[in-house]
Amino acid sequence: MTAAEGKLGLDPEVVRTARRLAERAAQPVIELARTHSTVSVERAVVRLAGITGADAEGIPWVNRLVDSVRDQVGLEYGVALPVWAALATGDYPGLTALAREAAAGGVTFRLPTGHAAERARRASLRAVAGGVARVDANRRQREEMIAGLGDPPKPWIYLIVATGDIYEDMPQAQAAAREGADIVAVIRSTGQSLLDYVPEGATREGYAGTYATQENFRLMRTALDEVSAELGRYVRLTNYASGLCMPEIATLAGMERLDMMLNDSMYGIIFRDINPQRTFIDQRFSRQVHARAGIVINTGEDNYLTTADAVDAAHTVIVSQLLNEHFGHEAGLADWQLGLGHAFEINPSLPDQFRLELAHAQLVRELFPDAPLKYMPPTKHMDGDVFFGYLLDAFFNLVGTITGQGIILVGMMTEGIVTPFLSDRDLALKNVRYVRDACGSLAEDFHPPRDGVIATRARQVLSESIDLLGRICDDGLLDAIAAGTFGITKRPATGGKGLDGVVAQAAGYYNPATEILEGRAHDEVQDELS
Amino acid sequence: MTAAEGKLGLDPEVVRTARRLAERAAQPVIELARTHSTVSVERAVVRLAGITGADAEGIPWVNRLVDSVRDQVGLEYGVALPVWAALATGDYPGLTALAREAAAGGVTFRLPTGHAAERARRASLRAVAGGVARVDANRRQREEMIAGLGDPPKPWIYLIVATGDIYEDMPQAQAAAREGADIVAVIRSTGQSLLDYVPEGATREGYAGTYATQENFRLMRTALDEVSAELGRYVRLTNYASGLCMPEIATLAGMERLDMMLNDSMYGIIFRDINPQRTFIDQRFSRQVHARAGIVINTGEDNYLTTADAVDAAHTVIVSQLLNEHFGHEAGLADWQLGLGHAFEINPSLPDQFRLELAHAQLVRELFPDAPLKYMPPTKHMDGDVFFGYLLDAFFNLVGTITGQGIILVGMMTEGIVTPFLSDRDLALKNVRYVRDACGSLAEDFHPPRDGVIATRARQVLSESIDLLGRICDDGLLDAIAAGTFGITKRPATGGKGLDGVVAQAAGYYNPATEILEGRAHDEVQDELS
Amino acid sequence: MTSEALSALHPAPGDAAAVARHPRHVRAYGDTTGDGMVQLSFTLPIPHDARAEGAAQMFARKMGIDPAMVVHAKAMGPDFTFFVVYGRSSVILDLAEVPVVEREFPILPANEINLTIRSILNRRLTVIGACVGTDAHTVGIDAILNVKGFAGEKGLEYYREIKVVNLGAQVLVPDLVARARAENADAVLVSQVVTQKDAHLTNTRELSAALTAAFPHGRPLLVVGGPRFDPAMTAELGVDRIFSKGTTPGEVASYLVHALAGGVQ
Amino acid sequence: MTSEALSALHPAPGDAAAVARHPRHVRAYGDTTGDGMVQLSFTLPIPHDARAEGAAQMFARKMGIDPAMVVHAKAMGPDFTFFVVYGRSSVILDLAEVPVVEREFPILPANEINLTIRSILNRRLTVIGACVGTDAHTVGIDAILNVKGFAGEKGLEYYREIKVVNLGAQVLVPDLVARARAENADAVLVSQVVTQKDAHLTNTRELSAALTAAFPHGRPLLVVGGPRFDPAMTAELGVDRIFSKGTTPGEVASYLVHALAGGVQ
Ligand code: B12
Ligand code: B12
Ligand SMILES: Cc1ncc(COP(=O)(O)O)c(C=O)c1O
Ligand SMILES: Cc1ncc(COP(=O)(O)O)c(C=O)c1O
Repeated sequence: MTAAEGKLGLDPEVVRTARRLAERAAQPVIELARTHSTVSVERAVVRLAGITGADAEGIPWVNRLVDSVRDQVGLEYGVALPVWAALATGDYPGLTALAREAAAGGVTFRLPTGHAAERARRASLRAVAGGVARVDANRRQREEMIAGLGDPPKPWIYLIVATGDIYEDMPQAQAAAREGADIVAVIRSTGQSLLDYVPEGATREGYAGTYATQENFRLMRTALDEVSAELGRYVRLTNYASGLCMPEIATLAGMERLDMMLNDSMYGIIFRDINPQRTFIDQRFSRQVHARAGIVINTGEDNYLTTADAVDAAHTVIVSQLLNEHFGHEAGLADWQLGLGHAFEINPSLPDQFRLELAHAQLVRELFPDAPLKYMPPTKHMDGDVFFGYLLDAFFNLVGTITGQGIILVGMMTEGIVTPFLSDRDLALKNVRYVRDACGSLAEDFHPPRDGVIATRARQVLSESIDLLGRICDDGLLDAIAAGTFGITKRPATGGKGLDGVVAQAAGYYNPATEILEGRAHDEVQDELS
Repeated sequence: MTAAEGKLGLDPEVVRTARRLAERAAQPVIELARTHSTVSVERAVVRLAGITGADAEGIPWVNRLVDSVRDQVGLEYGVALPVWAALATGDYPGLTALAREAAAGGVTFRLPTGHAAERARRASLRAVAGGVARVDANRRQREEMIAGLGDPPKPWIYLIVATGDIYEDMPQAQAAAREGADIVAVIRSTGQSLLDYVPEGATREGYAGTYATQENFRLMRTALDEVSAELGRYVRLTNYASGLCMPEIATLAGMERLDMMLNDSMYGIIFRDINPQRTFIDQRFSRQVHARAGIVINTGEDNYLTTADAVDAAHTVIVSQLLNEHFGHEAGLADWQLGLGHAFEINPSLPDQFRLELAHAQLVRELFPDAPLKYMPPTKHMDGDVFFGYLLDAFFNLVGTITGQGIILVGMMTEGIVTPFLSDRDLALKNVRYVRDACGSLAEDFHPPRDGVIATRARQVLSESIDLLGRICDDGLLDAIAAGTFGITKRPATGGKGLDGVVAQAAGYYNPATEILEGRAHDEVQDELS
Repeated sequence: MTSEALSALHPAPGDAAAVARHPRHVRAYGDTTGDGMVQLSFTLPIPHDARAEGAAQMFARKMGIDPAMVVHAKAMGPDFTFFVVYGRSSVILDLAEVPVVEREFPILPANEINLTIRSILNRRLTVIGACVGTDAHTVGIDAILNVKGFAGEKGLEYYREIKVVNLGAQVLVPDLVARARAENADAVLVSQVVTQKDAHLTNTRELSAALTAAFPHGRPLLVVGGPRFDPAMTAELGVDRIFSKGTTPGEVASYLVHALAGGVQ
Repeated sequence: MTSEALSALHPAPGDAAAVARHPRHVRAYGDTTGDGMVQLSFTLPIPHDARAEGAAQMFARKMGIDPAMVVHAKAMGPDFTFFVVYGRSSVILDLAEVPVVEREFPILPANEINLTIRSILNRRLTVIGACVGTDAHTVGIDAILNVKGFAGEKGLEYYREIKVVNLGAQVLVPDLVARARAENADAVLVSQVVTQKDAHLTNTRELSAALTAAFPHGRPLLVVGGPRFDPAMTAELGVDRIFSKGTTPGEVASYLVHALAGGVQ
């Protein structure tokens, strides 16, 4: 137990009950994810095998290829067998060539059987192992760089860049790092998460964010490596996995050495109206890739408090974190990879607002002692008074410091007005630094009495969480989501975008990536992986 | 003991030692004040007897009168006997007429003896009792208004207006009250404290402040009475006694129902280069008047930290507070009238700055549990970054809240730039309100461990204070001041302005005001006072 | 400027308060009538060197601030400097020139709104709501449409005589137009919160054009809203009404019946 | 504006970083080169009603901010409203036009300063310091004069060859001039911190006139300092040198020997 813990007097038995209920509630959804695939999962497989590029319209070859397979033989058996069977004909020099030809209508895909199937299986496994090896190499490189350059102490300072233009983003990211950012996140353009493909190349136009593309990932990671060397401290890079292409973006992140990814089991459902089944399936695969890549995920519970009230809905944050934790563990993520999200969103005009925030933040801290919690600043009540906004961000920073949060997303005074200016970031970092240095170990002096406002509130939220988890176990998670449990937004299980990209696995479904990620193919691909 | 106390584990014996030493250090200076008078003390006596007005050059008649007496008979016996002896001739309809004539050179003053002296003594006593009765009536009226309108809860919010123009000040003061100020202070024009007279009438020009005049006092108190009625809460008015005219301004404050006055035993010496002896004598009389008027004084220890370093000199603040406390008690002030000053002036870039501030503020709180401490915001490190300044003010407010300070002088983000704008005050009050409401009883959760940074620092400052008091007892307070002990500013006992206005009392010195204020004339003036 | 206006800025002593209370010409106010004081902050893409503060001062002066005090200058890396400036702005505002978007309709209670709709249309009023483009901020439009409402007022769904079709977020313009035709909508209500690169203006213009084209015999009312819209821009954007920050559902409902009753051509 | 300048504001994709690094013409920078974004806050002496936000927008536009977003408006009592505005400033700054007060003298070490004084004057240099008028802020002038100094540099008293007479605060101009004559001062150093109603400018002008009158055959060097002085105003104020925020004693000492050696006529 760390120093931040044990101040609330939580009953360990109650905490165990909460975890047990979360596991039960998650179980049916995990079963669904295990037995289904999606177009994006299949595309991720082919991406691991090395496909790149896009056609003249900007649609990636991998989409063309998977769509062809799907049109001709369906995806019930996975894309690997038909694709590597086609490659085995020797008619195509590689995946990209195959895709190009397929798009032109010149390839006939078949589900191979017998010996051909076995060959396709092996070939696909080896090809995908190449991608996994690249992911592994990146993980090792990160570890080495951190060992060499040094890792900043917690809490890590998390800053966003969002110009829409990767070439403006790069110097801004470097400037942010020089000013003290430990983590730089590149926000995506508003429309991207509903695209059922990942754009290609370096991009210079995006609304309120920059497209997530493999090339943009590479450019930004290079820029940050440069500044990491300059600063003598490894600066982490974050992007967003959530959306219709979660598995693929997770894969590209692993291949380009991103360090953290926004990856929530329910964000796409609730805030992007993506189909729940699609999301849960994609989420599981993407997390398996993150687990392998040593990437820390960030979950999105903070968002609930922008649509729901932060006091009324405090327990929905806890419930969601327990679910995200279980989904994460099941996908192979370790505790240190679980950047569970929460936020400082209580209305500042509420009496005792600050102490209620302390109660919530400390509760999360004590429930997940080994997770690098990601704490989000006020957004909803940032109303254009930039002076007051700057102050509110300081009190957010203070809660973060007192309760020992792991990752502090730096609040911007222009929240509510514009995407951040260069100067907003600079001022925001000065804010963070003051609070961190001046109030350093204020936790030492923070001892909420057992029957005081803070401890009482924390216990109340935990008990409301247990009640809600109980109801979810009874009704099923999909029904709970349909009923508007999270973010007071109703999302029926068969609604939303992307359900047509979901497919039930047939007996004989084969996915070389899953084989490797779930540890079933280790012997076979030892050579490729070492 | 209040809830705010007893968190530092101070040893009561050590605290008693500190008080004993302060008493010993103050004793010789009190003796000096008892046995001397000044031109301003004498003028205050005549003001209590009702003199008003000024000549064409703006020099008050009271100055003309006291100067004449001094020129002709000296002030060793006080001004009362010669003046009322002159009045007893029946040649002058009143004090103002006498002064006018005296200024024109037409009055010959004599020190009366025998029966004439006794008549002059009685007449002066009755005349002065009229002024004291007005002070008493004001005190009763204040108490009634507070009982009727209601008194705001502590901490009281203290705001400054400083336009230089009383007619701009009035609406600004009302606006400040409407926004939440419990106390409004009108800052004086930069030059006033070195004037050896109190200007007359309503004034509209002043640099960085408005002249303290009886008429300005009246106008502002009327404006605040108006807004108090509107708001249903008694809004207090503050001005500044310190300076060459401390006794007179204190008197005018009592006569115009001011509620608080800046009145420090050493501020004039250190920050205005006023002669130390002059200051200590004036200070004692002025405080006797404040005691009678039910006025709360504010001392000026905060200023030391603008010229000296707030960490290095923390103990000088404590020493000065203990001295101010003893001087105050000796002059008749009750604990509730001792608004001892201190300030949040530690360099914000110092590690643990906030916790050191907490240590200092909590120490002062525990040393003076019944005094309505006046806590001053950061000024020295307000460097033009108004955003950061606004934040720093919030942390000042937070220390004030956690440590239970009684009077919070509201910090302005434009400190270091301009005298406050209307909007600065509005924003500053929003800042205060947030901290007060959101962090309300955070003190409940604040428990610095005995061996932690905060309690250790507090004990260290207290022990440095005791060492310094010991040295002052050995060397004498006047020598300590000459050596630059306070505010690292050296002020020799015979230097500075106004020493020529000091006079040693001769045997037979008579001061009707002191007689009443020290309770020796009660029987004689019962009629006038009731 | 008239001499009357000038004297308002420099009131004679004594009657300052009276004259200053409602003058037609005003300056910014720091702590004294007429002082013109403002606060400005900005970044210049130049290093923080000897020239920087001079550059900031000149920048402020070009904005009409004189004297300008550069009270804070901070290097942000080698290529940028942030400045805070205080000073006197030369701007004198003629309040008579300020365009005021006064509410052109009365606020009605719910029952009256229902009655009016019934008496004019003899059927329910159909309203279609959406966030168009890639904007996914639905809280604002939901505040107007959902029963739950905003600031203590119930949303349009609560009105018996209003039929609400809320399409949610990230709706493509063609889809919205098609649905408006299918439902025979009386009004289309669109929210736009993201303003980066003027996305809200671009999207609104696109929608207006598409809607007009799709309804050659007169399109439904087109109402847009969002926190950063300027209500005075209706003509420029080709919409009937713009609602900004803090709008309540009652205002929108009242506007709709007003427009229905002929308030809008 | 030259077309070269224009192209610097709109760099071609690809070489943007290179071109943008040192352009001659710059705009304010929010988050993109050329966006011109600034933040402004001010109070207008008008009530917070329907007209207020329009007035604020017009005010900002008159300062060259267009588009202007009034992002915050807050009533302060019945007669005043506070505004925060963000928007694009039209100002394009030609950096070549910015007057730079470059240090016109080299910074010398203490021993060299002492040597130079000795060799030129063959006696100690006498410096008189004070805060004149009603200003009582001595921390700044003390930082320059006292041994203790400022920012790690010792003050002028520390220099063997400089005689410092520090008169302290609230010194009347005639007293200061008389003392300068009595001491046969080489330089008069005056601090002015209070700037309300331009007190610092008024006092400086008064001092300059009095000093010039009192020394018909050439007055001592007159140096003023304080955080809100504009170093470019020497001629306007009739002084030889102005020092502002952050001055160190070494700079002042170096300036004095430079001026002594003929750097100032
Ligand atoms: C909540 C929120 C979110 C939620 C949205 C959830 C949801 N279901 O709506 C989540 C977390 C999902 C989100 C995501 C993003 N957000 Co967001 N978000 C906000 C936030 C905090 C509050 C907005 C809000 O709900 N306001 C409350 C409502 C009630 O107010 P309102 O929208 O102004 O509506 C009122 C009026 O304007 C009017 N009104 C509005 N619409 C309409 C329509 C009609 C017809 C009428 C009559 C009236 C009307 O009536 C309403 C009631 O008075 C703001 C910051 C802020 N404090 O404002 C940022 C903000 C809007 N978001 C922003 C951004 C950039 C994003 C992202 C793009 C960031 C990213 N790349 O990840 C994403 C993607 C969203 C997308 N694709 O559009 C920016 C927009 C910047 C800009 N000006 O362009 C803001 C300003 C934050 C910032 N400074 O960066 N966001
Ligand atoms: C300390 C202080 C005081 C102390 C002064 C103690 C003392 N012995 O000096 C006390 C508490 C007494 C005080 C009182 C008042 N103060 Co005061 N005070 C300050 C404060 C907090 C810091 C000033 C300071 O010491 N700065 C540190 C020094 C080292 O910096 P500096 O002065 O800029 O000096 C540097 C350079 O400018 C330069 N320099 C300066 N002078 C010279 C001269 C020469 C020849 C050279 C070469 C260089 C040079 O070199 C120095 C080193 O780099 C400021 C706010 C702030 N944060 O700035 C307000 C401030 C200066 N005070 C202010 C006011 C109004 C007052 C009062 C009038 C308020 C009142 N009515 O009660 C009083 C009265 C003072 C008077 N009669 O003048 C205002 C002035 C507003 C304005 N611009 O007009 C300020 C800005 C606060 C505010 N926003 O209201 N104050
Ligand atoms: C978990 C999660 N995923 C993704 C996003 C951003 O998604 P999009 O790019 O769809 O706006 C967020 C933003 O808050 C998030 O919290
Ligand atoms: C105790 C005390 N007296 C007086 C003053 C103001 O004095 P003056 O009017 O001389 O500037 C202050 C200002 O801080 C003070 O603290």
